[in-house]
Amino acid sequence: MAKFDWKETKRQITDSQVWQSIFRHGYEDTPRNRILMVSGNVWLHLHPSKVQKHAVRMRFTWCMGGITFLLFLVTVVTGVYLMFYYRPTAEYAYADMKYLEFDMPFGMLMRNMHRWAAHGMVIAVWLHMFRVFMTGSYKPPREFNWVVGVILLVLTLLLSFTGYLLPWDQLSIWAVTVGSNMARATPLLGHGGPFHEVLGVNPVYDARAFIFGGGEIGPHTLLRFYILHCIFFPLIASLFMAVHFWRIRRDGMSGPL
Amino acid sequence: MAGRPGLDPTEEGKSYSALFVLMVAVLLVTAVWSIWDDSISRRPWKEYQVQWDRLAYDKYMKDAADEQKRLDADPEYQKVSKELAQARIERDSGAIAARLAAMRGQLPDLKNVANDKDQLVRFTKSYLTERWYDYNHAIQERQDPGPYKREIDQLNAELARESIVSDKAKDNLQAVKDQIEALNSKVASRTDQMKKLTAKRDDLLDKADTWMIPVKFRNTVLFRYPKIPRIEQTAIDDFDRNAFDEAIARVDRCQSCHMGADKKGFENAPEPFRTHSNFDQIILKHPPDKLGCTPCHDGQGPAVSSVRVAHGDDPDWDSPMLRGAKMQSRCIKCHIDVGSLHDAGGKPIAANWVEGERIFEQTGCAGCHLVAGYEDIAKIGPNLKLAAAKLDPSWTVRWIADPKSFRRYSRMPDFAFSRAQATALAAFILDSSSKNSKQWLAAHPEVATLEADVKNPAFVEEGKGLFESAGCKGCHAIDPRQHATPVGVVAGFGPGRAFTAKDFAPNLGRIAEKTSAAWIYAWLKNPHDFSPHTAMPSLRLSDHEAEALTAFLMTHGKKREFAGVETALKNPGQIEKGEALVRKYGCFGCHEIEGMDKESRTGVELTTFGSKHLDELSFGNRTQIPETWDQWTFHKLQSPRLYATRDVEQVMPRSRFDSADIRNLVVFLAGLTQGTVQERYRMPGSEHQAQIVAGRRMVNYYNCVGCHIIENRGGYISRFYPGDQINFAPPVLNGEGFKVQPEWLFAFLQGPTPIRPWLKIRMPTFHFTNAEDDTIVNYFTALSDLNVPYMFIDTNLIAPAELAAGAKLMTKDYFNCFSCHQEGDKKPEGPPSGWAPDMALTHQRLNPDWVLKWIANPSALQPGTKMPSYYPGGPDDILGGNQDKQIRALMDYMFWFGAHPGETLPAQMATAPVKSEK
Amino acid sequence: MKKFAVVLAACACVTLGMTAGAGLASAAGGAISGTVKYDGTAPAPRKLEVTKDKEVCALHPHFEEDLIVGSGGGIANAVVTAKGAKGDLKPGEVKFDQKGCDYTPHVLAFPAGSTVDIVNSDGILHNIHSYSTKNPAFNMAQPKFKKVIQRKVEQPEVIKITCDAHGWMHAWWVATDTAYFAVTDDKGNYSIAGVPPGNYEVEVWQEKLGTQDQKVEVKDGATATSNFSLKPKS
Amino acid sequence: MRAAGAGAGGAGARTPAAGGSKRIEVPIKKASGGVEEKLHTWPFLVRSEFLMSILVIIVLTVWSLLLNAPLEQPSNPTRTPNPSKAPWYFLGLQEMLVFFDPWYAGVVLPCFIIVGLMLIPYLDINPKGNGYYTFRERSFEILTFFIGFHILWVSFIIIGTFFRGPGWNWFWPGQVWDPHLVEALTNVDLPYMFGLRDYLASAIFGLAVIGGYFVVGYAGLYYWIRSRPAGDPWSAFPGGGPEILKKWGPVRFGITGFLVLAMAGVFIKMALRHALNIKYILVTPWINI
Repeated sequence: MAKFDWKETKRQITDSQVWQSIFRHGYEDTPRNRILMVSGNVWLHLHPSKVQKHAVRMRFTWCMGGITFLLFLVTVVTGVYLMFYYRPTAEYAYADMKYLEFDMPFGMLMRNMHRWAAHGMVIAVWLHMFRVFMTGSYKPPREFNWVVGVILLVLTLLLSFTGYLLPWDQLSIWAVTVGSNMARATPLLGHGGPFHEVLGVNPVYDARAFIFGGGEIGPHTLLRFYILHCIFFPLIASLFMAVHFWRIRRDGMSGPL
Repeated sequence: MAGRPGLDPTEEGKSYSALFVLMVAVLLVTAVWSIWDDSISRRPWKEYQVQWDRLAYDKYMKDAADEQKRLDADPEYQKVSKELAQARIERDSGAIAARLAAMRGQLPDLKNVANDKDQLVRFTKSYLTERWYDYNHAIQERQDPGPYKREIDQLNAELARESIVSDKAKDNLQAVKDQIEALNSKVASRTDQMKKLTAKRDDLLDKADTWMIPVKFRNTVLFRYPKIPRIEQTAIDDFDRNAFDEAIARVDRCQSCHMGADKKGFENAPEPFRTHSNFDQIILKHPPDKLGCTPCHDGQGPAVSSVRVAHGDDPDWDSPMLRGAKMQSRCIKCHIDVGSLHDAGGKPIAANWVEGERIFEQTGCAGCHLVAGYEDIAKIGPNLKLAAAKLDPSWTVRWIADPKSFRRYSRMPDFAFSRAQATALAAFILDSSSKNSKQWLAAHPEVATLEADVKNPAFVEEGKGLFESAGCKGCHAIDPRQHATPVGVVAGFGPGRAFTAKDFAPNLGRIAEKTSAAWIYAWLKNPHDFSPHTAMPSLRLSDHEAEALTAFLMTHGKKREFAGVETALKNPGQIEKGEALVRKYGCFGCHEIEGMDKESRTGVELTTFGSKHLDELSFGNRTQIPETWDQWTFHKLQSPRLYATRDVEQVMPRSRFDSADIRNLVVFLAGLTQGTVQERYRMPGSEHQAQIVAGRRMVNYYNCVGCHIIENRGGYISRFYPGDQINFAPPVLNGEGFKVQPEWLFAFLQGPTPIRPWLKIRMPTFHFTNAEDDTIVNYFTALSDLNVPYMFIDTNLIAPAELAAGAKLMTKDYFNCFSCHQEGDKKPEGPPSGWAPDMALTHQRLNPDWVLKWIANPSALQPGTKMPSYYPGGPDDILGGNQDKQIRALMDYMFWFGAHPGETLPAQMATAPVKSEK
Repeated sequence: MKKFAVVLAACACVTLGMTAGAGLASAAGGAISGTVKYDGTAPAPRKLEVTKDKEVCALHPHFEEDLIVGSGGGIANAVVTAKGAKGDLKPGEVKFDQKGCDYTPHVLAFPAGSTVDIVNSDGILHNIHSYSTKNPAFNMAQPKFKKVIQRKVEQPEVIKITCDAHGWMHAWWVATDTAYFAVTDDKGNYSIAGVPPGNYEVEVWQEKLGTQDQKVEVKDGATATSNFSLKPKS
Repeated sequence: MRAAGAGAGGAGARTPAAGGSKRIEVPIKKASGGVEEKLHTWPFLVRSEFLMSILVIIVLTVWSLLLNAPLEQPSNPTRTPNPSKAPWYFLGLQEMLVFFDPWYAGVVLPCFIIVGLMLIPYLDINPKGNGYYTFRERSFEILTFFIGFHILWVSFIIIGTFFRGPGWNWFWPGQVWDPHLVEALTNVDLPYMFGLRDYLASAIFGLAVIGGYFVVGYAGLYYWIRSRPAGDPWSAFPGGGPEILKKWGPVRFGITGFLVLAMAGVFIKMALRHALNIKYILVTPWINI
């Protein structure tokens, strides 16, 4: 019996056609390869191939922008999972939540992760904004990226707000009712706001009705919020995120030059 | 690496490997934890199912073993198994075995040959089909089909040839098979017999196998594993409606743990595996695979994550599982007639609810509280539009201030009025009724002799006798410590229990204090004249009897006046104050009061009280009361103004319910919930059920149960007829609808005629309207579940032979019926306690079907009756000793002589065919 | 191992005990006898009025039979049972007659499972109305043409029997749960023979005076005495 | 990990540069050996990100395993829970409803916040503090942001979440949320306090007060900035107040002033409410402030 040669076996494996077809070439740790690694990878190339030293420091960045993005990705993945089992109609929505919790494999975990990640994302966005302010990173030439960031903040809140309604429980509809009731008081456009007589708005035709899709919160609101939550706002947010990341890539991390 | 140009040596030198490994390890642990959490922590029902599998397996295996023991002792089983063994031995030995082996050896070859030949045939047929297609196609394409036709002919010829060969091969095969079967036939038939005998055991073993699945190797069970757990659920489509009025399904998964609930035989298993109680009535009639569990039990149907959550004991779930008697409150959701629901043993299923409903109806709750379905309940208090004609002014004040001190068990609740408030109220009531009262008094001039007669001891004595015997005591007590008909539970005396059940009708112990002799007389003569809606019937008293009764009643109580009351009651300020108080406290809920006919109820609507949330119930300053719906309601009923605070005034009066009453009321109130069950899930409400509910309400309103036992309830008067006297008590009316003819009952209720003339107690006249009368008649026929209750016998069609036989059977030599039964005017021998009704009344009063059953076995219809059952078999010398024919003859004769009073049996009647029509 | 020995020993004891018990039961046994006396002055028997069917019923005067005290103060028609005495019940057939509108015997005792032959010697219609709770209650007409009705009483119970046609007629059936019982004679004497040895509670039942218990030890071949003295119920 | 952050700390190392150069040079400790300041993204940044991602996922998963997302009773528009709260991140705005009418608290104020946030880079012309932590060089900006973000937004969310119970009444932690709690209502409008009873006079008075507040506020801000001395070590502008104002320009000054005064107005309104029970300052038939 021949002696088992580990190295020889390994070589045979890595030399095999199957292995080579997948990995093509070995990884050689050279500066060139490091740069190639970033620029050649669809995900990593959001980064510049080189960054300032301080940009790597957690103490400087708090990592909050990245965490926000990560949590966004988590909500997308768990959200898609939840979409498989959730029907945005008043008949089914609440029952589907119950089935999600009690029945679906990992349903409860996915729902929990979705919800807590969403909350975490709001907090992470705020901390990110706070950090950016503290390091003055909105200053030229990054003014516009700050504006994009504020838009992303608003989109994050809207994403969370529209998602709040979907469980269709008491917490949902009353939180959304209270939140949306503000729109009723919009000057000119809300039927409860000052000067609403000027445009003649009424409860079924005003700013709040635009949000609700009707005079009162109801099944129509649920569908509207579902589409906003699952399609519209994620798309818009992704677009702005792309801009946001691209600006960072172009402008580099802020820092003393 | 450090030396490489363009690289930062400090950064290059750092390694995160350890941290990375640690993180990945933690991530891995988290992932494993997630899987554990999802498949085990959140799914405790799996463990229950595994437990169940073992339990069910053990039980079925034990049952199978028992069955096997029974079989071993069964001689037939022994015989068949012996024969089977014998047959096997015969088959498997000697020449037969050799023949069998030989033939079995031939079989494969024969099969192969048959298959090959058959395949040829099938292929040829397939070609044929193809050619036919080509042929048709050619015609449709206007080409020449000729060549195809030729091929078809050729193939047909081939097919014919091959078929002959193939059939022969098949025949050969079948012949051998038949021979094998013939040799095997004895074993086969015994095996079949065996299977029939062991069917039950095999079924039990199969059942055992479904729960612990065997892994077998050559018929030996190597090991068993429990059935893979799976959620057992029932989806009840469109059962509920959500807040947006959309039909939504309800999903119940209770049986994922309660595996034995719908299976018999687990009565003694531990929960959650026990068989449902009352299996036949509840599970068989409400199959859980169609109706689920939560429609009756509440709880959180879809939840299976923990026992607590599944049972709905969760702040975020509104309907926790109902426990104890409260479960009865769900019956009304689907059943119209909850009162008739009984378990297999005849015990009412919703006794607490039924009693709660009755208390609700009879203590006047509906006077102040609107509840859908109970809007039309008559006011329970006396009519006050003529109050001034009836009431003593001083008494009125005292009464309003404290009713219970005058009548311990009055239905009038305690409003805790001050003396000043009572005076004001009395002032208003007497003033508002004064005009009507004057008119009424003018129409009822006082009887001249009344005053003198009332004081006559002879009259008093006679009145006493009347009071005792005429039936007054069915509704009224006169001993201040006694009930006649109680409303609610009679809890007896004792510390803190002095005021419990209420009297249906006033206790007359102090009647003279309240009113005048003239009024009593007028009232006794005709109660409806004074109060058209009263439940008090007319006893058809003669003037003399009425005077005597008045005299007797006037010995109970003494007028007590106090000074200045007259002037206080005339004070316009007081009257005005009184009116305001009447409106505030809603006196018109129970009494008719002049000028207040259109007032709406003062209490809170209770139609959906059962679904009230805790935050809708104010506990006021009562911190010691646990914050639950049950506790709030219980204490509210016990002391209604308990939750009042400075800002929240409460006006609900106190009814002094016994705690048992309150518990019943709580069950009833718990049933007043939001949301209705969809029509298709409800018990189809038959006409009978509606009739029963309406009739029962009327029977309660007029207190028929004071004297009669109806639906096994009531007959309160019977305790005045101890022992042998029971025959003098009013009749039991269980099964009355089947017993009597509806036309007779209708007429009887309109104007009662005596059936047992020797009784002193009399059926009073209630002045029922035709509609009310119908309600009662329908109630009785519905209770007996009769669909066509009209019956008739043409006595002229009865065969004379039959009449003669009937007459003979009644004689002394046979059943000697008139030993007890009255015969026209002729009274039977012996004391009246042994007498029975006149048989001549039968033909217009009784249902012939009932009479037949009654003669055959009276105890079955009326347990404890003195009427003996027909002697089984009857005499041999009449109608060929046929019992049914004899009973029929008795019945026919009875109807005949009722319809032909005074006639003797015609000696020579034409022999007509025996015919009796219903 | 030790445990096993203990279990084995226990089994052996149980088995031995059982054999011993069986041995006792098969022996001839002892007897219980005694007298049931009335503690007080015997009331004069009340005369019953015959209201019906006088041609048959009024042939002799009827007296209330619920308490018959003999000359020596002994109570007739009291039932004495040795409670808990084990042994075959031996149910059989007993006769219960209606003669001259009286029941004979007035108290009929028999082991549960026995069949009562209800005889109508009068030739008029009687009815047998039983007020039983454990056994199915019955109320049967027994007309002239049916001389005998048979009725099996399965459960031990004291049953009141009346005739609704003749209100004064009543009697008692005592179905016992033991084979060892006796009914006192006119003088109040009774004797129960063949009782397996052992300690028993002897109970006497009288329709008007209720029950009384006494402990007694029965030895093989000997006669144990158990005398009762019943007081009127206050 | 250990190397000192490039911009953090080291106040002594930094001196304001003279002259008006656009970017301020901050001395950075250069590594010896002429090694480039930049690092390769791969692996240095990516590995931190990767580790951080794992950490976040772990924390999130554990959190989700331990704490279930709430799911209350099925929705019922006819049964209003008490308290009804907006999602927690809007509770700052809901808290504002105590002090302002909905049109202001719920619509105008959020618009101010969003627009104000977007305008920050354009209003803040301080060239210093770009890319490093510093308080000294940006004290005014940081303080303003601190008040706006931490006090007005975050602490109000905490208040709204934990201290506001049924009826939006104040409850201390541990206190039972009693839905029947009653608080004395003694608020009056400012014009009413000054004895004004008719609408027109009240409106004029209210407008005057608000107008006066802005005039005084602008003036105060103006003179305060102007009074900044030249060469103030806290300022990036060596010319002092006049230079700041010149560089800032009237538009930036006007907008900044408005936003700052509006923010301060929230505090003033709260103080008036709590101290003097004042409900509205401006009372008109259409709008109240």
